[in-house]
Amino acid sequence: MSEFQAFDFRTKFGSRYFPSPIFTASGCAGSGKELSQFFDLDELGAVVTKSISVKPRSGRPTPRMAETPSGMLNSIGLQGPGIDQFLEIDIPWLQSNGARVIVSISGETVEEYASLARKLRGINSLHGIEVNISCPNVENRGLVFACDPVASRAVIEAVRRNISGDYPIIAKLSPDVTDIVSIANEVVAAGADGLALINTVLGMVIDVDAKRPKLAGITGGLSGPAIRPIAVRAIYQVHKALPQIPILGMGGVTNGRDALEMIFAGASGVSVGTATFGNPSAVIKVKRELLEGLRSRGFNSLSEAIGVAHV
Amino acid sequence: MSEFQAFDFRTKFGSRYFPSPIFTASGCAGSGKELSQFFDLDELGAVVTKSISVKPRSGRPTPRMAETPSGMLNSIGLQGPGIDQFLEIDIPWLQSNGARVIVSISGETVEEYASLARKLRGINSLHGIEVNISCPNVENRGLVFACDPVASRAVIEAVRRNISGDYPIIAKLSPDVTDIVSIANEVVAAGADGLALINTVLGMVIDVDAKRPKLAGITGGLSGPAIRPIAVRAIYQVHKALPQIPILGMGGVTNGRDALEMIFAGASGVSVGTATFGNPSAVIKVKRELLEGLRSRGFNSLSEAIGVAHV
Amino acid sequence: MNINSRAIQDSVEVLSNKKVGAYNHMVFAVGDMASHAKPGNFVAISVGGPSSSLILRRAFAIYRSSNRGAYGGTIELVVAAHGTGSKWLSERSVHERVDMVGPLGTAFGIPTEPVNALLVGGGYGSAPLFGLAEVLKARGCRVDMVLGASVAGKIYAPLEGKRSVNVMTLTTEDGSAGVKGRVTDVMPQIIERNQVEIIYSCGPMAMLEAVNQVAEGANVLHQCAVEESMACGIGVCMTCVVPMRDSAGVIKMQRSCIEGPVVDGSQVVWGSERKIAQGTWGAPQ
Amino acid sequence: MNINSRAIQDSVEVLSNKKVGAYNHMVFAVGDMASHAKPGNFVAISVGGPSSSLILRRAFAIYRSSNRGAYGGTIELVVAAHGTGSKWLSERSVHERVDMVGPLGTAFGIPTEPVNALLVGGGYGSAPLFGLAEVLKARGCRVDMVLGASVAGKIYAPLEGKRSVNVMTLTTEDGSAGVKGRVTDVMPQIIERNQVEIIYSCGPMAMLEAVNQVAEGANVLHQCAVEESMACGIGVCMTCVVPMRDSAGVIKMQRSCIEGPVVDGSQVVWGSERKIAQGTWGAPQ
Ligand SMILES: Cc1cc2nc3c(=O)[nH]c(=O)nc-3n(C[C@H](O)[C@H](O)[C@H](O)COP(=O)(O)OP(=O)(O)OC[C@H]3O[C@@H](n4cnc5c(N)ncnc54)[C@H](O)[C@@H]3O)c2cc1C
Ligand SMILES: Cc1cc2nc3c(=O)[nH]c(=O)nc-3n(C[C@H](O)[C@H](O)[C@H](O)COP(=O)(O)OP(=O)(O)OC[C@H]3O[C@@H](n4cnc5c(N)ncnc54)[C@H](O)[C@@H]3O)c2cc1C
Ligand SMILES: Cc1cc2nc3c(=O)[nH]c(=O)nc-3n(C[C@H](O)[C@H](O)[C@H](O)COP(=O)(O)O)c2cc1C
Ligand SMILES: Cc1cc2nc3c(=O)[nH]c(=O)nc-3n(C[C@H](O)[C@H](O)[C@H](O)COP(=O)(O)O)c2cc1C
Ligand code: FES
Ligand code: FES
Repeated sequence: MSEFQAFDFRTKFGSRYFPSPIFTASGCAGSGKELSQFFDLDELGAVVTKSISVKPRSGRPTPRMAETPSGMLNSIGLQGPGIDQFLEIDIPWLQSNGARVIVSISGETVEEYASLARKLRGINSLHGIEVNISCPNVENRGLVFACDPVASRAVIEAVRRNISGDYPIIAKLSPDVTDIVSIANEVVAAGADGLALINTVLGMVIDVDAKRPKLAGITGGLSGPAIRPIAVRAIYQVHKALPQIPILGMGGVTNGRDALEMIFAGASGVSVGTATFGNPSAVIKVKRELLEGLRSRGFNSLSEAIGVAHV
Repeated sequence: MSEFQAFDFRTKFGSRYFPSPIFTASGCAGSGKELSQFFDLDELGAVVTKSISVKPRSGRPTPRMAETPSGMLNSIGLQGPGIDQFLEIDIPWLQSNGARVIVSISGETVEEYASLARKLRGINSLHGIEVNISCPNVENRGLVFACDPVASRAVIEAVRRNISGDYPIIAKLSPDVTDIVSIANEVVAAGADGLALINTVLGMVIDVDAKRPKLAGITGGLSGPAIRPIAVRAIYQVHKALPQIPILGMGGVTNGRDALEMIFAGASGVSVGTATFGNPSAVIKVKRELLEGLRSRGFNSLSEAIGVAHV
Repeated sequence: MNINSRAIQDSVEVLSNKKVGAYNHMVFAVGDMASHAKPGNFVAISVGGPSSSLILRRAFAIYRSSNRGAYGGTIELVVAAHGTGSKWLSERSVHERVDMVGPLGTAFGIPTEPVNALLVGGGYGSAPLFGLAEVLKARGCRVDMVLGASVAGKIYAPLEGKRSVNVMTLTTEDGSAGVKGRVTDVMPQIIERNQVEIIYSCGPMAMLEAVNQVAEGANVLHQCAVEESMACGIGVCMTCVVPMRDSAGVIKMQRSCIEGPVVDGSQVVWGSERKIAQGTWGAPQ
Repeated sequence: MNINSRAIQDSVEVLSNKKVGAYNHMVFAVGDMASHAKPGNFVAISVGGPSSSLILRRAFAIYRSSNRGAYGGTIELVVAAHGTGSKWLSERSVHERVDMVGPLGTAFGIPTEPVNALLVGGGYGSAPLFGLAEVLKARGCRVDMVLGASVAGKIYAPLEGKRSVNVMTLTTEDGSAGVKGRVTDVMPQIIERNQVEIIYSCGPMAMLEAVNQVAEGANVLHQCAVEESMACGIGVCMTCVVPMRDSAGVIKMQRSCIEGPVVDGSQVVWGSERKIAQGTWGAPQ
């Protein structure tokens, strides 16, 4: 293994190339500023922003988090300033600091997703949209979009219709479904260029002293190493069914070995979320160790390694 | 808290009472003999046997397990001697050693479940049947029964039809579904007296050196503390929807605090599985610590504590 | 915006670990990290070792920091063994290393003129107040201190810390040390007698809220270090929020790790745990 | 059935921990647990400390055990720092305690008459063979030993262990110690020269399979200690199975933790990792 041998670390989602496959995970990198104290943002393949809504959101009351064995629950509730302030302040800051940006969007109705897409349509310097469909659909008894193939499809169709054809759309799926492959099929048919797998797993912790749910929001999303086997399984299943669709893998990635696992299972890129909370420079560590891991196994490019665990 | 004050630790599933609410989990206590070296089996509320099939099963090839962060994957594949040898050897041994026995059954067709129920019908000394419906349905493209409300219902109906009316039936559900409450509703409507929540979560580990799935069976069931937040959530959701149906909670219970969490979420009993692998006397530890935990919080009986976290 | 611009992540050595009452006083060789630490800042430490199931850092207020000395920069903490993670930390031996990020968060604001200050601490909440007392004293302030706890052993008030304090008053709920009662029982007198112009506080949220009431009643400025559960400590996760009124009076959920922990007590919307305060920006309709 | 009827779970103290080549030789004060330990048995140890994310025990063959001595019963292990858990174990200091269950599993069968025995070990697989050699020697057997590894540092062959061995032969794949090659390269000669009547082996599965071929070729009995991934070590999980022919010739998946680790080499269905051997009882149709 020569240090000097060129390694092609690039990856591609839709029409966009990224110099490396390690991204932040939505909601786990603040506005980008906070991490830029620890490393340069252009070292990342891309920054995936926290999911932004049409209007400002206060998010949920506290407590918003509970640590669990090798994981954590969160119920942030998509706190954020709304798309207008976000486009005015956050995006320009990120881009002027060298970050490639994928904007994550979230809505409560199909029309909200459509309107977010329209707001983003003009900004060609973005590297893509990640559509977070793990949100309650107010028009259907609060049933999460991502749990319903019809609603999932409707959201992605609406986003595709309202944005130019070559704008990369990555649909982010929930693992809390009976059959993730069928949801994947729907959103790809509706125009998604890529899939982000997985969002958090619905969980809960009881405070045994207060005798009530620990989180004010009662349930929360489980993330971190605890869910990695679930994420790897989802990536493997979906890559098997849709080998040509690039997958952004995530769920408990903490080091290069974990990223390798996802790449071998079929991911074209890997997002690092919760690991950043334990280690501010986790994303850089994962990137460095993944590169080493691929080289030491004789790969010359990332693309050669994608999905090699399939038999 | 007086050491001497009587505490009513009993629990009930269907028509049967159990002196304490801590059971083993199916597939995690061998034949019972192996654990009897470490404690007396009558200290347990009940022994839940490994799932038994109509015919002998070799189970899956090795490797059958992979440790994961705060959890493990297994793909045993229901290795066992088949119901006849089981009834001849295992059950008599357990009963002669003071164990209350709940027999877990598994099948590949609805008719197999029915035939297992017929075999058990005569044995009135049993304390119940746990119906493991997390098995592939060979009559429906291998789709797991527990993932399909119609098939789940058919299995429980078949078991109920083939066994006496007061024989406690506990239906064991999979968390790998979009809506666990709807499955719970179906199996209760079909005649289940109680629900066991949860079976393992489908997961996978890639061996990054061999570049293939670690398990010979490719995917496996995730168990242990990692999945506890998922189990607590499932118990809470189902108890909210069906407060009168007793729940046998399980998934990552390692100590008394974890058992309290499940009881407060709505469980009437708690099974200890994977924790036994790390600590042969885990079941006894959980029982002792649960009792202490309930007493120190001012409860006089188990039943007072069930579901208190509901607001 | 100036976000933790001095924060460093480093593997730091335990120089000393001594049991003091209910707490462990721990000293770490932190090199440069000490240079920019100010009273009120905190550090975040990884706990549980290499194969830990505890994936989040634990936050500890900086008790003292020093740039010089035999070991270069040092940071001192006062650690209560509360749960698994802090217990693990309190059991570290001399020469072991822990992974630390710091200094983090906002610091206590220091008045430009000499003023009469009252420092109020609950339990290990006294920790950051001694460094603050030194700075205030150096600026010519009068510094009074009230420390409270449930029992005597839970008051952290080392001798060397008292040097910069004019009068120290202790309260315990069981009367085992000082005045029987709570900090807020003795505050009004002290405020009046010493013409206190600013109150600094650190301790449990319920205490801070009570202190804030006294401060508002007496019309005295109040800076407090809040304590919310933190997943990241560096501003990226949004778990640690506290509802605060901004200058325009709008209530926003502010991150206590980065817009805090030291905040203006009058801006906090107190008592809003487990609910969204009415009128909060972006509250669900 | 006699299932681990002597097994005890206990918190045991590390008495000594010394680096020997690629391994750590560790001694534990285990009290009664030592009384029933026989060559071939193993122990299962919890790893990673109180907040460990490693939930399963790690298995280690008993290198030596003793009932008497200054510290009461002791058990000695030879630990290779392979992954996170064994590395953690190898880093324990004297006086630390670990949670141990043992003795577990089957032991090597001891012939009732004096015989010529050949003991074959790979890497740390030599560990249980020295205790076995002592027992065999005491029964008047001739004991030859072949130890192999990839490199010299991975051969564990302490001086005191050799006392009971007539002739010790080493093989390394790189030739850095003893004969360049594998254990199976030197076995046939030794078997012939010394009229070996029984072979005992312990090491990686691939080596055991090769040893078994030599044994079958020479028509010599072969007992081997197999090594499968174990979740529980006490027979309750069914993860550690190895396909074995029973007396009626039926292939069954047998638990290597309880029906093993020591098994009759001729009964093992070799090379059946990742597949169910044809004809296995209850195999999927
Ligand atoms: C800004 C700040 C300064 C602090 N300064 C000190 C100090 O100087 N000395 C000291 O002993 N403690 C201090 N604490 C509290 C300390 O962080 C907690 O006691 C510790 O995190 C508990 O971890 P654990 O694993 O022992 O407990 P567990 O209860 O097992 O922790 C579980 C989770 O909840 C979080 N958590 C639990 N209690 C608290 C708490 N009170 N505050 C914040 N998060 C909590 C933990 O970080 C962890 O993520 C401070 C907290 C904050 C936010
Ligand atoms: C009967 C028996 C006797 C053994 N005797 C010794 C001995 O004397 N000295 C010694 O150094 N090692 C011995 N081993 C191997 C030792 O158990 C493993 O090296 C150790 O479990 C690896 O754990 P880890 O956390 O370091 O590695 P990891 O690879 O991180 O372990 C992950 C999981 O896989 C299992 N695992 C990994 N490798 C093995 C293996 N080779 N065998 C069984 N399980 C494995 C672990 O138990 C754990 O559950 C023995 C194993 C068995 C089954
Ligand atoms: C605190 C927190 C906030 C999150 N916010 C979002 C979000 O706004 N949008 C989204 O799509 N996913 C969100 N996620 C999910 C992550 O992007 C990621 O899918 C998940 O946490 C699994 O990855 P991890 O284990 O690396 O964190 C959030 C996760 C956490 C822990
Ligand atoms: C090795 C192993 C074997 C299992 N076998 C069965 C089984 O035969 N039938 C069944 O219903 N569940 C089986 N389970 C699932 C457990 O009964 C339990 O539902 C699950 O492991 C969650 O509990 P735990 O985290 O305490 O182990 C098995 C689990 C493990 C780890
Ligand atoms: S702790 Fe993460 S934002 Fe404050
Ligand atoms: S390791 Fe569990 S049965 Fe052998």
